[in-house]
Amino acid sequence: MGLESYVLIAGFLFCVGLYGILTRRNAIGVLVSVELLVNAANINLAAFAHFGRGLDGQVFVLFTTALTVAEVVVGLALVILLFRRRKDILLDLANGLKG
Amino acid sequence: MTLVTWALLALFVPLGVAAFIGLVVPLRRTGRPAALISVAGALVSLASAGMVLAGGSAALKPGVHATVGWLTAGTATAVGVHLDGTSAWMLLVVTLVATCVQIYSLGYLHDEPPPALGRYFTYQSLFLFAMNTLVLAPNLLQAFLGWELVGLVSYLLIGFYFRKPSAAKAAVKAFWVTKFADLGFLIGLVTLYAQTGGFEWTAVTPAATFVTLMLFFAVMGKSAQFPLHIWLPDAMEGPTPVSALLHAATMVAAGVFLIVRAEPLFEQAALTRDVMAYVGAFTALFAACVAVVQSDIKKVLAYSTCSQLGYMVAALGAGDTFAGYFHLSTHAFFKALLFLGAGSLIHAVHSNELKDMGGLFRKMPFSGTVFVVGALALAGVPPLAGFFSKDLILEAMHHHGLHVPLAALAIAAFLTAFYMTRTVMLALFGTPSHAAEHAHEPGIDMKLPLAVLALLAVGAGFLGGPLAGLTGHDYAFHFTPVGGAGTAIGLVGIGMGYFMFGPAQGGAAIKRGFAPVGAFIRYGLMDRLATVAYGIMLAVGAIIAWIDRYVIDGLMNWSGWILLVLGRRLRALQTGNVQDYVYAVALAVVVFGAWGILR
Amino acid sequence: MMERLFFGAVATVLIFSALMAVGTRNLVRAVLWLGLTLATTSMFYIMLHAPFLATLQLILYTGGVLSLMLFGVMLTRRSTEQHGVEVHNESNGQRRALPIVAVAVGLIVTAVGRTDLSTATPAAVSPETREIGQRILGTHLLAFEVLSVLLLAAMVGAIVIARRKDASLEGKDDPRDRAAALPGSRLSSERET
Amino acid sequence: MSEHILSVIVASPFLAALLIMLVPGDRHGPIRVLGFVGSVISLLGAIYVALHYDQARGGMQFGVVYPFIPRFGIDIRLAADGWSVALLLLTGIIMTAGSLASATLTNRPKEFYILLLVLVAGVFGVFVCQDLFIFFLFYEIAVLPMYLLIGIWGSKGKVAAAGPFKAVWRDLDVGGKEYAAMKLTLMLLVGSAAILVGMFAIYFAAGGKSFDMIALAKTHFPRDMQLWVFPMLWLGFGSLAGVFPFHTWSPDGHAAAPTAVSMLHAGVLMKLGAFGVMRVGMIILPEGAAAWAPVVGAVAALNVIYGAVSAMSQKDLKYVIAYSSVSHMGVVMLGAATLDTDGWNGAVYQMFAHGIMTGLFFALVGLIYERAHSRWVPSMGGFAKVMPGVAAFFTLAGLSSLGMPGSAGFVAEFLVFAGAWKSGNILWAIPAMIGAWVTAVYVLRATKMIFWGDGPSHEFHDLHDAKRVEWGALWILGTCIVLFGCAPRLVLDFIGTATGEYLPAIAKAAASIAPVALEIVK
Repeated sequence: MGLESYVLIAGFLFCVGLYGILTRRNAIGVLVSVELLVNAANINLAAFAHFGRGLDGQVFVLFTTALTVAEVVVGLALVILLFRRRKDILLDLANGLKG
Repeated sequence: MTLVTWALLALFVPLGVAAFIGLVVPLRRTGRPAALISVAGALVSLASAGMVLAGGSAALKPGVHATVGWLTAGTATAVGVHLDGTSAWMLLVVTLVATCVQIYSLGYLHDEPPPALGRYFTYQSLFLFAMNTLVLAPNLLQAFLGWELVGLVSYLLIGFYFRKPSAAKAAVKAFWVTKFADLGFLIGLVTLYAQTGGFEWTAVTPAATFVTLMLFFAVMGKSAQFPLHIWLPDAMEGPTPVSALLHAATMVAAGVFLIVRAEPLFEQAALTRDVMAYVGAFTALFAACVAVVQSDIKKVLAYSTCSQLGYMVAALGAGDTFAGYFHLSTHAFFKALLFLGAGSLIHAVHSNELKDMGGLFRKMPFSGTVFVVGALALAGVPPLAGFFSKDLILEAMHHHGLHVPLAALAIAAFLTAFYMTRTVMLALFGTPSHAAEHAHEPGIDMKLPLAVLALLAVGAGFLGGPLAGLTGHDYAFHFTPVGGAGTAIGLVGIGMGYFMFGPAQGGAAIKRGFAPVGAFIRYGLMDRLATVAYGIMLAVGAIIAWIDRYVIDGLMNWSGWILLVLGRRLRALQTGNVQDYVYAVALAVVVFGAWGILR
Repeated sequence: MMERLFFGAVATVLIFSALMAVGTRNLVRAVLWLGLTLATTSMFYIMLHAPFLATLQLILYTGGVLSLMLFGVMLTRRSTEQHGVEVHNESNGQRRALPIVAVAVGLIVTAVGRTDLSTATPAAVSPETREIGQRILGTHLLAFEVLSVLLLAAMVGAIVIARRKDASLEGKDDPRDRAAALPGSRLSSERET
Repeated sequence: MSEHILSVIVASPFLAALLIMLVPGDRHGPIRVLGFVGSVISLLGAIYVALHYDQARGGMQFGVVYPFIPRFGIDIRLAADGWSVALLLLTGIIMTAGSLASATLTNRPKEFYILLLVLVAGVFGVFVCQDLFIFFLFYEIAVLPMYLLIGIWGSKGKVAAAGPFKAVWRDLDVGGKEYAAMKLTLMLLVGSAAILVGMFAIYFAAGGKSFDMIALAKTHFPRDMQLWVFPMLWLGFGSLAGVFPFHTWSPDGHAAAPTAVSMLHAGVLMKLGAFGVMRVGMIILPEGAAAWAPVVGAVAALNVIYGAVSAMSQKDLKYVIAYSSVSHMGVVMLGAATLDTDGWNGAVYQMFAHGIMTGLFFALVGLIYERAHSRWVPSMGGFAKVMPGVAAFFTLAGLSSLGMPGSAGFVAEFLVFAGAWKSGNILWAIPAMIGAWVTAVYVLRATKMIFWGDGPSHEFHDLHDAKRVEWGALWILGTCIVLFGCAPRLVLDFIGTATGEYLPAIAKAAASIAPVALEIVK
């Protein structure tokens, strides 16, 4: 299988994630979509590492994984905070910064 | 001690006194002690003035000059003292009258609360300083300083009873009118400065006509020449001694003194002299007419002052400086006397109105006598002081061929005698009014100055010769037809006055005939015009302020407001919804990505 | 040929599960679909000769992140109980999202099509995991350390964020704190102004 | 000591502000004392400078250079010439009086004093700074705290919504303190933008090597460049000097500002504008100045009479004084536009005289407002009975503002008029003189309406005269008015020294250039 297949699949995965971010009302749903985005990127990194005969791509995947974990942790903390304050976690209702 | 030292003493002792009693508030609030200090200061000033005059008539001839750079180093903008016969004599006149008035005020203002009394004498001392500054001025610049300062003190003293709305009004009116006229002084000064680089009395410049016209405009304000005389009658709201000192004897005469001083300049300007002659003569006539119909004794005297100042200005316009200056001196004495005498009457009946007086001569023989002396001097009855100087003026007018002004002055002389007789008759003789029942003579502090001034009113005419010698003119009294005619006219006026307002109460037809004229004069056209002008000014101010507020500022606000509205619109973009922001990011990524890929 | 078939199957599962993860109305199911996506991704890693990554993906993502998210869903369950799961996991704004996503897909396809990637040939031997470790602690040591600091910060931050409201809810001594801690008080008041 | 005295003057308010930051906000006493001490040190420094400035030598003295950003030729160059001496004295006097006058402030004095002192440090900096960039920096430091000072400690005036932009009026809350603060800051910042453009134009036209103003003044700039840069500087700095039609921040701003801020703003800050026009605009760009002088003079004359006439029909006391400032700053600008020795001396002297006079005015207005709780002139009357001291000082300030001899105002106005006349600008001098007369009308009218007449109505029941430290402020300023009116050479000699050095170059430029309209036609 060529590099372009992986890149394409990763691209599709990314677009699905993008769609999710844009459309989900629930904050956890958005976090789920973010995971998809990160995964798409990871696939790309791994693919380029494989086809580019390097190891750095794999190392980056590790790093992004760690980053994602951090993101999920903080994100969930925020979601819980939001929930405590407002009793719901619908993003389109949490518009306190409306101008 | 040198002459300059004496002059400086005369100048700065009153200033020191004013500062001392003005700034040491507890002292000022005690009233009488402050007043006595002020009188002492005036006496020192008077003595110094006497020493200047006595000590050096020979030294005075060439003039003594002592200056110090004021705005810059050097003499161009210097201040100091300039002593010659003219200023030395004027210094004496001013300090003498001022001393008399201050002593008189001790009695006259006896009932004032102590703080007010302290304030009054602070102003009095300040006035003496200001007037001496003007008199001793070595150049026009210092003259202007003194000129403005006396205007200031005049404002403060007219507004002495500041709780009275009419006094407050009169004070600001006096200040505004004279200050407006002073624009002329200022313009004259800066023109002179631009032309000659200095402010010398003796400057020679091609712009002399313009400069002198401007100076004369200022004189019209300060010396109450038509049509800028309107402040003077109102200024009678001040205490009577103030009227005597400032608004009769000295301050209003400052204008005349200025012209005398600036004689070299005025000599270069024939046009200005003509204007002066006509304006002066007209004022003399006009004010005399108005004086005839006044019912307030101080107003009579105020218009009389206007009229007499007109005489002086006319004389100076004729080019006879000495005549004007002589009349200035004699007038200072007898008009101060008249005012102080009137003050004594007012003090007795607590009213300015002639109708509240009447028959006071019997109750107050001393005051009555001195008042009559003053009136006779003013009417030009020989050999009292007014006779000589007025005679000289009429003769000067005739000599210089100014026949129209001469005629006006002659009529004015008749009217002067007439209205003074009327005043004397109404106030001192005739049927006593209710208020006059309890009138009594004032104390010695008021009598003494009256006596001094009365003597001078009688005798000052004979000082003409020495005075001429002092100031470098020639003068000896000799009988002339014009002068004689003037005196005769005056006597007729007295007779007429006695006929109409004396025991006979004759001339009812004349009174009836002139009633409309009197009504018109009392209407006070110039005053009303000034009020209208003031109203117009306020209206213009309101319009401009409105434009500034709502149009000019409005444009600013409007442009700011447009941005505000724009901002309100743009604000809607910040929905506060996270996904909208993500959407914007995604959109940007797509757009830039498309641009990058499809390019 | 087998490889192609296998790849196709995995890719289909991957995309389908991802679509379900963003499409399903039930939040718990969405998270589980995400788990499938993540697991499928690890298949990709194996195909890309990255077995270490595949293992890590399974353990860390499918094990850790997934359970964390499920916890999140459970902790915020009350809202789903009150309003119903379906309603709350609804999507909105599809109409404006779809064009963007479509354009993005088109762009990616165009980009991949225009770029010549066929020359890249895969490496013959798969790298050893030891090399990865050496690389991390060698060339990328700084990034690694920074990352650990970041993780620490995230941990502390998460605790602080999640705990702060606890304290103010519990701290009933100060009435102002309680007022501030009341649901929506601050946000609603800000909205009014 | 001598070479660091200017640094001391500029730094002492800064340091005082820093020290105040360390004091707890509820301890008002130490805060006030620190604020006062900081100002007094500056004043003493200014007096030291005045005593030790060598007039015979003239020029820039007490010079000191601290490198700042050498790459762009930006150094902190402090040096004082004769103008600086006069204006340092002024700032020291006003600030000392201002800190006394705000002794009764109880609302957040800590922050108030910090901002005030920072502002004053900026003012001092502008007056002694000889580096264009730092000059601008200090200028901004002086201008910006005003926003907070007015917005927080200000008060509201009555402004009716009317006129063609009525709806706008209601929307903006015209007359409110936030509005005033915002308007002032925005207008001055627009001016600053113009200054910035002009500044960089000068910098790059001179080769982009140095911001040293003394060197820049010796550089000859192309005529075309001078012709467009000068108006930028004129209007930029002019917006702070209240040049028509950019004066409208001034009435609202001064009316809304608290006492000490009004004093400083009208007394010192507006001078920065005029000072900037002369120091940066005219001295560095002599040909531009000469070409634009007729326009500057005409607008200045308009300012004088327009401000005076507007002041005449104001009912709010602070607005009266604020418009009088607009009018008097017109005299400064007129003096500057004469390009004549007397005119320039008069302009700088007017900055000095007006600063003291208006400082006194605003101090008094603050006193009256605090006691009467009203600034509405028509409702007042007879106050002299209960507050004779205030009445006396108000009269004194009024006399100075209308140019009474014996007060500092006379010297300044007289010199400006003389200069204008001498330089042939008679057409501008006459409106300005009439404006001075109108000043007499409105000042005495206000005095009459407030202090004279029948005693205060029962609405004003707790009026009383100035107390304790307030007397300090009044006496300092009142004494200065009389002192510098009677002995003008105390300050005028310094000013003259500097003017004498700068003017020949300007005169040479003026001889070589026609008024701007003709130049553009060419």
